[in-house]
Amino acid sequence: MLGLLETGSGFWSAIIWIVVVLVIGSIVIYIRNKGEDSYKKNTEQDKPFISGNPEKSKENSHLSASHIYWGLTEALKGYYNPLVKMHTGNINDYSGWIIVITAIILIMVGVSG
Amino acid sequence: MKKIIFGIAFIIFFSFLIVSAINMRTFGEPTYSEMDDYFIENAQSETGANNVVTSVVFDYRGFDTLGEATVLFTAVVGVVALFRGVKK
Amino acid sequence: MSGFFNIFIIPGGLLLIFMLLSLIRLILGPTVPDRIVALDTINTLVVAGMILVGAAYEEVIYIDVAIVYALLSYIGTLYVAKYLEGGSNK
Amino acid sequence: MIDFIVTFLLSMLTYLILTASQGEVWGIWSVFEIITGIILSFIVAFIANKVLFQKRTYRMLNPLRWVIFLVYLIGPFFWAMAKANIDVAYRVITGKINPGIVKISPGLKTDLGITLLADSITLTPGTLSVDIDEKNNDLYIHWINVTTLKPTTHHICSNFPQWIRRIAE
Amino acid sequence: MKEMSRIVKTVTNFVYGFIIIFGFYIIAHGHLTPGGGFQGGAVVGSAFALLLISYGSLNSKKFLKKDILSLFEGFGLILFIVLGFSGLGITFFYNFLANSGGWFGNAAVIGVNPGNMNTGGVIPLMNIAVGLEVLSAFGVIVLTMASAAEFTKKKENS
Amino acid sequence: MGTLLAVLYIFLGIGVFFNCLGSVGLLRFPDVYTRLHAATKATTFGSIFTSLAVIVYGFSSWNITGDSKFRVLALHTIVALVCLIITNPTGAHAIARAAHRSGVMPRQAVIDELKEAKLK
Amino acid sequence: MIGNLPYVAVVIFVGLGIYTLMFKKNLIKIAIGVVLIENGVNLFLITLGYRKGAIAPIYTYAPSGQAMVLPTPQALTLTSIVIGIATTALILSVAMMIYKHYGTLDTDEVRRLKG
Amino acid sequence: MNLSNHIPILIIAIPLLAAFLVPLIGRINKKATGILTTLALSVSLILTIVLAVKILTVGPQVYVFGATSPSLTLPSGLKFPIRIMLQIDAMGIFMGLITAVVSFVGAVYSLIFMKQHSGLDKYYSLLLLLTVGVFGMEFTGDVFNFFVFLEIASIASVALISFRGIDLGEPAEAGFKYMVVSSISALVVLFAVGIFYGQYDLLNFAALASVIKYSQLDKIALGLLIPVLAMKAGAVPMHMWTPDAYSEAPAPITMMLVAASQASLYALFRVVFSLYNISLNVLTVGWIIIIFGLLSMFIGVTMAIIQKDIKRLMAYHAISQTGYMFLGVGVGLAVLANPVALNQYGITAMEGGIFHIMNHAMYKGLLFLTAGALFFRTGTKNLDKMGGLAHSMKYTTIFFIIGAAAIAGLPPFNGFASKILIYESVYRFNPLLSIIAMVVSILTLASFVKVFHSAFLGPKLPQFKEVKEVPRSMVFAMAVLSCIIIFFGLFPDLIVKNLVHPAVMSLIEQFKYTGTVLGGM
Amino acid sequence: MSSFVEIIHISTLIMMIIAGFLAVIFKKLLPSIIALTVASLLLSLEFYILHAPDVAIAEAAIGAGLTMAIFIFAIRGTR
Repeated sequence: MLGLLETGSGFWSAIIWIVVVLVIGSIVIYIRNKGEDSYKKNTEQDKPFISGNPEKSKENSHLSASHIYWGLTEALKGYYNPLVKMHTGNINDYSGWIIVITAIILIMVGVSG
Repeated sequence: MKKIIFGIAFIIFFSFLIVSAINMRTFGEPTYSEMDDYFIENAQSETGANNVVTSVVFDYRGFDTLGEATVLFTAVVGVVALFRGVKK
Repeated sequence: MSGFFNIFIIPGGLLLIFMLLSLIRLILGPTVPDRIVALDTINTLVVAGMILVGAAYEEVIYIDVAIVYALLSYIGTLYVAKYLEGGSNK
Repeated sequence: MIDFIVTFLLSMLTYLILTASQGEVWGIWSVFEIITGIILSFIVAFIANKVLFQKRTYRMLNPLRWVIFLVYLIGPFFWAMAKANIDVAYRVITGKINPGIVKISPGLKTDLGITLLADSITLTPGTLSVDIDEKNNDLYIHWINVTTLKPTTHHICSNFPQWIRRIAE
Repeated sequence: MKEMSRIVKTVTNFVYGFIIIFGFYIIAHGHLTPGGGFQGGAVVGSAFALLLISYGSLNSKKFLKKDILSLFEGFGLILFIVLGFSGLGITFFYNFLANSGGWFGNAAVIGVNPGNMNTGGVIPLMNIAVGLEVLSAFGVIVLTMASAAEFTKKKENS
Repeated sequence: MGTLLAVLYIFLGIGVFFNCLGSVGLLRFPDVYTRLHAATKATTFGSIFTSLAVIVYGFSSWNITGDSKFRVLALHTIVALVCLIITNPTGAHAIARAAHRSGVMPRQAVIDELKEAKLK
Repeated sequence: MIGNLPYVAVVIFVGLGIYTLMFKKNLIKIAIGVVLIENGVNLFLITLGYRKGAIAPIYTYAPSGQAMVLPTPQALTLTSIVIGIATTALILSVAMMIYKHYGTLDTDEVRRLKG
Repeated sequence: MNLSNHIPILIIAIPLLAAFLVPLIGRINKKATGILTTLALSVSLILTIVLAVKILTVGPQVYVFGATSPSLTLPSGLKFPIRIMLQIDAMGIFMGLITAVVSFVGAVYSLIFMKQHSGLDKYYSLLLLLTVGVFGMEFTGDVFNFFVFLEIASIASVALISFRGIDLGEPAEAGFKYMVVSSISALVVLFAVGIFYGQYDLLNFAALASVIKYSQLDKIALGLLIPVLAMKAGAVPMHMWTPDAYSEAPAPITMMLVAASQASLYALFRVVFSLYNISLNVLTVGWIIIIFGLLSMFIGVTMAIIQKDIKRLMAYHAISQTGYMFLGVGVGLAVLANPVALNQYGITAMEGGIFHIMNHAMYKGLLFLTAGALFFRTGTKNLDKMGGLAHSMKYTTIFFIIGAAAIAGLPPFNGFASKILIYESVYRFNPLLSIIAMVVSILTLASFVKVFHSAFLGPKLPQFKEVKEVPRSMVFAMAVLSCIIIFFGLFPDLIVKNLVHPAVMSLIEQFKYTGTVLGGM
Repeated sequence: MSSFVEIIHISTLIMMIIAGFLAVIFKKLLPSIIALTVASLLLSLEFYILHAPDVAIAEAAIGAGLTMAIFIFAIRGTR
């Protein structure tokens, strides 16, 4: 069948997936259209509720890239600090790492294997 | 710390190279030489050149030579491109 | 190898030992010009040695290498000398 | 034009010396070789004639000068060189030196002359040309055994300037 | 770059042409004696380097033109690859001139011999093509780096 | 044959001796200029003689055997020799000049007119 | 061991070059290291092609009746030498350009790109 | 003269001839250079497709240089080939297709993207030479010839990376670093070639494969070859050059660099599978490659999360995605000696890994091109300074979404298709590996959400008021890649069955490879 | 007497290694480059002794002339 990708323990077909997504999506849309009766457009219900404060202007609300995932990097500090330290940008280290890995592989391949 | 790791790795690498040098076949006595004997015997009759090295370079392995001339061309274009607009 | 092999190969070997002496000057040489002098000497000795070894091998065509060597070592010497002179102002 | 022809002939000569082996022409060169030589020398003449004849002086085209040059080379020059080496041997073995840099005015005008003189000086006893005054062709000589503080030309390079004047000027 | 002393320049005048003809000899006799396109090209390229060093980069402009050299470089390479293409009736890089009797087509004497210029098939032509490419490549590299050295170094007056 | 061998031995002996002298002088002398004396003169002279030996060998073998390869040997050696003679003193001059300009002054010098000329 | 001294020399050359690349702090020194490795590998190839008591694989004026050394490694080495000079020229040009912009050749300072 | 026999060399020789012609044409007419480049690369693309059809229907192709017939591999009376030959099997042409597509798209994209730079003739010449180098690495059947093309590719890459070095310092720095590491790798490869030559007096891959004994020296050669080729492919912890080089090169070149690094990956697989095959200790080497894959995946993606430079971020993702390929193929290698496991999941894992190579080249190329489009209009690569670009660059936004979804493995794009092959087969080998791969996929999605948010979403920023959509040829280049991605995503089975499976089989079956040259030994 | 060739060969190798070593350990660049040139020239002599005149010419031309030239240009441009 067209679009059937055998993976050894199952299969994947993009066509079937799309059909399923379309079906589920239409069901969802149908349910959504039923909707809440009391909702009306252009009333107070439209506005977002941010802990009761007025909404910020759009220019200030844009989150710049270095602040996204700040929490993640802060939490994984113990992992990130040595990792970033490893990337020194020093050309000696570049060649050094190559030699280190070559030495390890030479031991693995040359002695054991 | 890093220097020590690198130093140890360098020593290991170097010792493996030494091992390979000692394990290499004896200097001056090639074990197999079929390909080269073919070149030595047939180069004169096939290509008409007295210099076997040249006939290997330009006939039997001519494509290498093209690649090698290309490397030189690439380097020249690279150098000229790097210093383009340098007037003096 | 012909009978003349020994005659030419032994001076060749001796020249190599003199090269070693010049190499000592390259190691010691307190200033850069000393080292260039050592380089120049090694060049001359290598050319002489090449001619001798080529004659010893009875390979006529090897002398071409010595000619190239003699010509081009001069260029190398000139380059270092020029750098030392320091032609900075254009 | 003349410089082109001379360069061509010189390079042809060099090429012929280099390629001398067996062949039809006098048993030395083959015809194909000579044709190649002519073509290559033509190219070389095209490239190098401006370099060789920069000052447009054709003094050296006189064959007599070349004869004198050869005589000079084999005669006084070689003799001086032999003396020089014995001198060097003496100094190497004993270590007696008394060096200094002195100035001489040989009075040569052409580039070729001053070059010949400088090279001759370098290869002859106890002297080594260090620098040249570009304006009046004065040579600064490193003298390994300074005998007088105000040397004349004759002290340094016996009668070379006369020879060279005959060759190159 | 400043020029060197008058003695060096005068010697250069003589040696320059000699190196070039010697380089051409090495290129043209690549199939007979040691040498070939690369070696001869490198020798001629060194001659350009010699001219550059003894006359300085300003004065040597009279004799060496970077544009012409880079033109010849492309020309040499195209000649080389066209020689490769012209064997395409059989295979790429087929030595179609060897033993054919025409130019460079004589068969070589088998065994030790003094060498005949008129042998080798396309090998001498390829030598010439590669030599042309290599000599102009080295010329361009040396000329470019000489002007770049003036460009990149620190200004000493300021 | 006997004379040929004798000539070869003499030439080679002279050549090796002067080359040796050049190297020893390079080690023994105190400063650049004196070393240049040893290096240039002695090694050039020595190399001339070793090359002359090869040339003599080439021409005589050509006479004996008539094989053109010995003639080629001799001619090419002559060319190499000419190159050596032309380039060596010039190289020495360039080195000396560069050394003086880079500020290496002759040691134990009784007089240095070049330095005075520069100071003026 | 002594018979394989040329191979050991090759290894020493390669090792010296690698050492320079790993521990020397100057960009031009690094270029020198690369050249040293190249020299070592070229010597390796030529050494592989040597055959005792043989002559060069050129028939012009050769002493007759002898074995010849293997020609292929010489062809390979020719190629690798020219590749080597191309690499060296490019490395040095880039190093000069770095100096133009950074004003230094120290590898500890030439590292604006990191992290 | 039957031209169809000469297609393999024409694919290489036509761009090469064009590369030599471009500087000469550039003297006459600057504008013609780009068009000539595109023309040459399109011819090459067409020829590659023709050759692919031929190989997939007829079988592997051999092209011997200078022989009396293009397929005469053995001269009379000899058991081993003496001439250089191109040897293209299904795997080689699979890589060749990637290179052809990527280089063609890159050339089209460069037409406008590079317009403000000087020295364009050199740029195009170098682009063609890089293409030639990568093609040569993939097609050649000769060990030393491989080294020569490796050098062509790396020197051209260096020249292209430092192409903007006249104005900025960083490209020159990146170029220097890349040059040094690639010279190390090339020289080590040459050393290994010397070891092979010294032992067997052979230089042909297939002939070597038929005689290799796995002696101590062969082990050392393998131990030298694996790390340097993995380094050129960008495996952690030798990946440090990758972000530098990828972020400083112009965008089309970055795309080509991805293809070039994959050519090294291909060479690694070729060495391990075709040269040594089961004579080596497959478990050790397989696990070495798997560990490379794991490290690359995880460290690559975690380093990507904290990047601020958009191209640097994508470069770390490239490392991370290379890990998937290592993982898939490494699992295949680890079970190579075990036919049951190989049939159960080994081949599938390798299919996943190999298919991922092509997918990766496509979507990573698309992403780099969108990054280049952003740089073209805004003049910055810093994510902190961008924002709200979706308002003015609609096409770019759509293409970026497609690329990001594909790289994160969202169905129905092509990234998902190859990733699911890897997940499910690797799960049967070792569940932990599969779980790590999924986690990495999630982190990839997270970091692309970050890029999407900070570059495209948000209000229109005042400094980007003037920003317009990129010109049409650039949109065309991106559209081509997007179409390929969507097509691969929708019909992965077509590709896997017809292109990837033969490639995998040609890797696994060593006899097929050697038999092409040695005549069914 | 061909053992004399061996002696020449081995001593050339040793000198070459010394020169290479010097090229690494010299602090200043110019002496380092001179040592590198010496190593390269001796390498050429080594090729010559190993009967590879083609390679010897290439190495002499490139090692002595051009490598020196471009290294000198590089250190001129970076001082």
